[in-house]
Amino acid sequence: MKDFTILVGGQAGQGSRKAGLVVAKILNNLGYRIFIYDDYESLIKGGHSFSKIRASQEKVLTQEDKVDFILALNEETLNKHRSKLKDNGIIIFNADKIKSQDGIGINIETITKEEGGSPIMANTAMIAAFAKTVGIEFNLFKAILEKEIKKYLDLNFKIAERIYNDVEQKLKLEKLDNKPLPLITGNEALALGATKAGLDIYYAYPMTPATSILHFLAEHKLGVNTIQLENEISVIISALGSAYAGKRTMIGTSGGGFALMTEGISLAAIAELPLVIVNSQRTGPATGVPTYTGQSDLNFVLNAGHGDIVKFTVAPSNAEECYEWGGRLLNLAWKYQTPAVLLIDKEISESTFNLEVKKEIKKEEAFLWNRQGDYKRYEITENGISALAFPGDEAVVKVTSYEHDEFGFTAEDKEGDIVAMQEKRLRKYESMQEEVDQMEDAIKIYGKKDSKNVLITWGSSTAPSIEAAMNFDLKVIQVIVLEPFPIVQILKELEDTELIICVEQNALGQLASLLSKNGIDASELILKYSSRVLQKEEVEDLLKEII
Amino acid sequence: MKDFTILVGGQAGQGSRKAGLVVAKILNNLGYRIFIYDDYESLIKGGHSFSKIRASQEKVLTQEDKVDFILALNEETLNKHRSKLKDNGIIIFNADKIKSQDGIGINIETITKEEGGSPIMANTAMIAAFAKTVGIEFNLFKAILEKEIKKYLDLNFKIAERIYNDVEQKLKLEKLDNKPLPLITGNEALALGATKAGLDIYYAYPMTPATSILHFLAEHKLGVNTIQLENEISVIISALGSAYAGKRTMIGTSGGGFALMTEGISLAAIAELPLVIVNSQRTGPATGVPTYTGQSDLNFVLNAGHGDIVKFTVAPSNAEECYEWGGRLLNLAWKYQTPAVLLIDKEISESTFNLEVKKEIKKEEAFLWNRQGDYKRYEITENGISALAFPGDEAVVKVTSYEHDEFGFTAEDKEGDIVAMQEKRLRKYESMQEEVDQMEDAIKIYGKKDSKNVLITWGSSTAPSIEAAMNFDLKVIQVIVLEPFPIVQILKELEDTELIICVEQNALGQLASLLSKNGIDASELILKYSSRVLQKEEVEDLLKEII
Amino acid sequence: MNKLDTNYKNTWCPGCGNFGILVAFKKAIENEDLSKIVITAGIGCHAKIADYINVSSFYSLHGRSIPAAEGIKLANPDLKVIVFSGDGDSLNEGISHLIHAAKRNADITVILHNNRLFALTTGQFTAVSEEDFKGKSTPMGSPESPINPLELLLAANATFIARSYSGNIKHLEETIKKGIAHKGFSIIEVLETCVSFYDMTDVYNKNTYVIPDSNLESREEALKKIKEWNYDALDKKIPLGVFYKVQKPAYFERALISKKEETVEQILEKLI
Amino acid sequence: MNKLDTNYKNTWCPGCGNFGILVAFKKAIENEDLSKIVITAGIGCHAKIADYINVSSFYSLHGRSIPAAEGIKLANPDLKVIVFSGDGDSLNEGISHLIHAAKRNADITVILHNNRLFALTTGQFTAVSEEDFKGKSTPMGSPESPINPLELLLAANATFIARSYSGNIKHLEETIKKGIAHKGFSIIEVLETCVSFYDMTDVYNKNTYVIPDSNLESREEALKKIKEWNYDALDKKIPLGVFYKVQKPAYFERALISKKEETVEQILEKLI
Ligand SMILES: Cc1ncc(C[n+]2csc(CCOP(=O)(O)OP(=O)(O)O)c2C)c(N)n1
Ligand SMILES: Cc1ncc(C[n+]2csc(CCOP(=O)(O)OP(=O)(O)O)c2C)c(N)n1
Ligand code: SF4
Ligand code: SF4
Ligand SMILES: [Mg+2]
Ligand SMILES: [Mg+2]
Repeated sequence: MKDFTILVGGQAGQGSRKAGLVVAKILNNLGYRIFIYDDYESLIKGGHSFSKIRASQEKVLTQEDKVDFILALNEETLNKHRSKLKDNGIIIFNADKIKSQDGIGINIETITKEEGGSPIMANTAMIAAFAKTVGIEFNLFKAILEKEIKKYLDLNFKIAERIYNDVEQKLKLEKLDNKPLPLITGNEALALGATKAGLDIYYAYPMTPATSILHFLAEHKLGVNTIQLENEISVIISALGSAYAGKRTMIGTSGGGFALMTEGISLAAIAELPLVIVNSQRTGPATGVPTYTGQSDLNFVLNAGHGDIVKFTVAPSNAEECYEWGGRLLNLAWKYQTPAVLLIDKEISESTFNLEVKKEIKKEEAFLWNRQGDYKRYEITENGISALAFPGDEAVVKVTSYEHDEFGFTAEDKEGDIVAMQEKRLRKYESMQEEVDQMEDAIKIYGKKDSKNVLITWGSSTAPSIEAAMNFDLKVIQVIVLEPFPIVQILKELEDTELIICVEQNALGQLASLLSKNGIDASELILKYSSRVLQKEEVEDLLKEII
Repeated sequence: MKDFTILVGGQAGQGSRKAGLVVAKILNNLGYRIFIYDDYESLIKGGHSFSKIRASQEKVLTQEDKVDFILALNEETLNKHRSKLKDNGIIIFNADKIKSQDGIGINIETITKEEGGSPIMANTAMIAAFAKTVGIEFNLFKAILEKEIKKYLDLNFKIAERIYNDVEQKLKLEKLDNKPLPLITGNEALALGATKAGLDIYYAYPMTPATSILHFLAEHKLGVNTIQLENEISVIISALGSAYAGKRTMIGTSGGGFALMTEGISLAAIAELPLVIVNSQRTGPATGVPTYTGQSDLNFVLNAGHGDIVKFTVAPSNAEECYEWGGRLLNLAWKYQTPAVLLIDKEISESTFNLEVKKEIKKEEAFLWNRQGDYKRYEITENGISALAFPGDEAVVKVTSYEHDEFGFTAEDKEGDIVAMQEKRLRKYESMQEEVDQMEDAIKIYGKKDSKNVLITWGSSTAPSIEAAMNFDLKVIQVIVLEPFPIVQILKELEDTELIICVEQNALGQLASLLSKNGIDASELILKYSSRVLQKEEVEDLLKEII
Repeated sequence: MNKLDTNYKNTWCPGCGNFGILVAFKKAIENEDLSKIVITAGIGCHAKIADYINVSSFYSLHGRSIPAAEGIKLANPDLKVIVFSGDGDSLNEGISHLIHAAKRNADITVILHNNRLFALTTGQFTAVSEEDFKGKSTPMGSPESPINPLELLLAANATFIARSYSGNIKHLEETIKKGIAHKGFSIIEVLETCVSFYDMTDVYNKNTYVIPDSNLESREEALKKIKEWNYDALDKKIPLGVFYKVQKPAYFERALISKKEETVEQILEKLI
Repeated sequence: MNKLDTNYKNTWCPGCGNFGILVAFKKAIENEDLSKIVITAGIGCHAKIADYINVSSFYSLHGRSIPAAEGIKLANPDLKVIVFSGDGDSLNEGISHLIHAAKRNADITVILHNNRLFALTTGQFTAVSEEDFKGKSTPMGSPESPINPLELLLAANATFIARSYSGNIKHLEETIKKGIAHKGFSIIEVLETCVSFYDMTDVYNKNTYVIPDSNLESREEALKKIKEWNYDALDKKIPLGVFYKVQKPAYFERALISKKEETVEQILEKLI
């Protein structure tokens, strides 16, 4: 099998996510490339959760609508997803909970109980049944279990072994030559990327789907301190306090928390304090559909904060890009002493991808004071960047939310100082624009590169767009850096274009409006705003109508 | 004299603002049209404050750079403003504090003291000196004093009379036929307009330059309750609570407070709760230059709140428009059950204008439930508007920050409900766009209406632009409604245009970027961002370079 | 189906303490004029209650259950406004509103579902989590010690302070009735068991005991009752009951004072 | 010019209590290693002090003086971080931060300029304005009664609580020194006279008196001292002094625990 999908489903609390991850790891170790989509509701137990593990001989970055295997821990899984099973698909189901005519029924709960296991170990039984069915060697399976299961390993082995003996092998998944790669979510990847770029402190107030950044960094001993505070306002202001004192900080939230941080963004802009803010979008407005996805914060993020502000906004679309940009953005924030937003969404934050580190990320030093003469925090310079010094050292370092003179004193009755400082920042914004103009990878191109029909997209709409575009000979432009806008690169790519189609997951066409602001008119919009992530099949269907 | 300006200046706390207002009232009662600009720093006593009273035979809405009279309560006033005096200008100064070769020196403090008055009454002496100099009848002067001064009236008269006898008359201001009109600030005017449209409660947390809305409504007995709360977040959420319970609410703040309200705006959008939010801009970002002006919150306001949101944003430019739109916007917010922003700035909020009520404002009833059947708060309708009912009456009324079904229950696992509700709101946004498309006065046209050269502007940049445009035979388009964008009206006005110049008071050209988003490219930008308000002379100078 | 029930599917974990609160509340208001009852809720497991009760409701943002309620009360003082809030909701995100609502004696009843963590976001510490709590954001133990929210509210001049327990439905029902009957700000802290992340069922069952209403106007007495258990030891007795109750003018009475004695036209006339 | 002075023009009203605070603070830190002193400020008249002292400073947003200080301390625990805040700043807009900073025993010193109103916005009531205060937003008298901020902070587990007065510079200087010396969260409420909007000079001169440090670890004693004057009557004695002081681990010691024992590469390896 070249490219297939396994759906594992159960009630929240039954552990279907973990089961899916183990299945994925097995396939990963066989050399398949993996993408896992996790679906859950805003509740802790009950409800319906499922994971879709896509395994392919080639790199995959999005899910497929149809599935090849269904592993059903409960009845709802079968009811909800049976229609998505391909013709030759295989169902393995929990025969203790489900009656079904077709498929392989296994009394995973009874067996687990008989072997003396706890209810959660029924998942081991289910995975074992799948592994045997597709012809995975027991030793490989055991090795993975050993890595993934912390408690009662022997008992788990016993259950697995019994299933291996009971269940019939139906096919044999071949082992591929690919080197297995780490399996990681977007949130985890960006945390690691930022760590490579010197992250010192991560501040947060929990908010889905950003919360797992906090959990992940707290759980590991990377030398990054994690601080949970009373609300999002203290999160951003404390992070700015730390940045002022010389420590690299990052914060993470979703739309509602981001809204509470906007005054702080304005502060960061005028005080010229570096900070990376992760906004992982979910379906809005307001609380919206909190465990599902969307890309409807774009306009808000691009225009966040009162006053004339330009910052960086970057939208990676998968774990690899998250890793890379988690690091690069932290370096950029410090280079330009500016707030910088990493704009992702639930689909990227919580889906699991293979990560191949392609760009070495390392901490790049900011422009530091040379210790000569009186220190001017906001020295007027040509490129708008003033040297950094930190309190605790020699210099008196004054930062402020007021408009100020070069030393950081309030400028109020001196119109000249006010204009000079505004213009210093304007020059910095120009320097930032130049930085983006030089970035070849501020956008990425896929598909048929000389096609006159172009699909422009971003973030989690990228992978389904690319896969869909293949059948239509389209060129795809993924905009990664959204602010400052990489207008040079995009215009170059659009030179001979006849048709521009914009694909994104919001109701108002927010990327399209960013494009128009920059003089580029998308003639067609493919928008999805149902809270469920865009599928390549949906893009395909709509493309058929357009082209 | 057709059009002249008096500058009154002193230390903060010396009462120059009040003195200016009395001067203005005198001239107002002579039939002159008035505009007063008040300048003060972010401090309570000391520093330098001044008012510029412009009086003209025709309506005036902005200040003039040069002045005809300087009334100097302290030395700094002379030092700072003498260079602005016209060739035949007259200085009257406080001879107790100032030594000056030219001008009329009067020992206003000594005289006041001799007559037994308190220091603040020196202002009466100063005004009397001015009144006599320009030939105002004593009786008119007395009548105004009687209205404006609450305490020790006789003593004030005594001081005034002595000055009248001492000072020499230099000219004779003629009385005009114009009917005197109320003198009112933008903040006061919008408060009154909203009151006419049924405002029930005004919530606020003090913030310059919006604070005087709160003060004004608290001081008067209009039946509008004023509530000051612990912070801006409770302000917006409580206001939404009241709106939910059927009361018309308005809130007011400046950029930083507005930032804190953005999560609430998102709530208002999804819960479909009506609310008028006044954002009176000052120089940003962050605390910026808090008692001076700017128009740099435009992008932020237009894109405020996470999720797909369309609201109303309206930018009046003077007291008349504030009065009108304070009322109209409250009615619109209730008609469409939406948040609506009245976007002004310090210059409009705190300057004093003549107000002639041209449009009768009255409360327009919202679309109310007909009491038939089960009440559905979010009934799916064609125009996207669902009938309102309020708690306390018959219906069970459920509003929510979650995406929801028609009854207001959380929609999470029903993708269909989610899409249906998003689309209901999209239809409402279309209805709002149609409403704006129908509004002839969403934009206003001035100047040479058939000119091919067009100046596009908004808010407090409007009046200086109009005056400047006259000398260049330009057409001026003032955009009043900014969201939904009045694209129909503007395109019509631009049909034969060759040159578009955008005039605004921010550093990034934010209206210009709104125009480009709508396919309109301004070829030239006139931007001011020094915190001090744009002067028509500055526009003129820049126009000279362009045209 | 009870007139107070809705068709909405309940998604709390089986055994969750929120069920007790739901039952007790429905009992407590059963004989009220339901058209005059309005509830608000923040965001969290606790807040889902808004979907489960068939009365008018304002399901607000996280941390903003209280200001919504205050606005409702000011708009229509005839309504009885009850807030369902969580410890994360009103002791972390929204603590400013809790304290100021108490301070101004807003006439609302706050039912604080205190499960001592953020549950809906899968278990992180809040202002009342126990010493060294090991949640997902603090696997090595929380670096903060809990505060006593009732002590804080006493200091904030709350006029009615009570504690109950989700496992003692009868007591909870009675306490809610008293809270609603109180004119002014009432806080009812409900110790709530979270079976998924912090299951204190046994501890609370064992340690809680009901104290009779007595000497309710004494701040000193109240403080003693409040401090008897300080969110600390697992073997200390935990008193339930009304701890404090005094009568003061409600905020709406003091704040809604604008009379209509002037018209816009009159004001304009004066400004000439 | 004193090494602590700046060239910046002072714009406080002549006679303002802030001058006393400025003088006392400069005296208090005179012998400290000034390179290790960092101050933060909110927005208000009080906050202008940031421009008047020649040490490193973070002039924050209104209400956000405290979280800025907390972040600075976490970044560099060697620094002594002093917060200048106002009653509007930290009892209205930023009260959540004040309470949580106290709760977690953040090692910062908060000097609360308590002039009992929003001064810079020309005089509106705050959480500590006197009963019936007639400010510009409440010409008929404020509809709220004041809270006692020190009582609140005691309930929030502050480990050092003191009050001083801008008119008693010597006492203020000593108290600031003690506050800075305290490891953990210290709050020094400074009764500050606002000559323009709420001039209590005579009242405070007459009523304040200094109490000696005694029994500082007793919560009960502290509460008594704190409640002796309750922001009410104009003829009651107002104690100044340190009211409470206990030693507990500072937040930075508990929170900064991440050791570098893993590399990114090792983690990635494990994720295969
Ligand atoms: C502004 C904002 N920040 C964070 C969140 C994420 N969030 C949702 S529920 C919750 C915690 C709720 O805790 P609590 O109020 O104690 O309720 P519980 O789930 O424990 O009942 C958080 C942090 C949010 N919805 N909005
Ligand atoms: C978010 C925000 N809201 C409101 C304001 C307006 N504001 C500036 S100073 C101030 C009051 C300050 O009061 P306080 O902290 O007591 O300081 P004081 O002036 O009395 O020293 C307010 C409300 C602001 N700057 N930012
Ligand atoms: S997680 Fe805890 S609070 Fe939430 S529903 Fe489950 S048991 Fe109840
Ligand atoms: S207004 Fe009050 S606090 Fe502000 S400077 Fe003047 S006296 Fe001081
Ligand atoms: Mg909780
Ligand atoms: Mg104050």
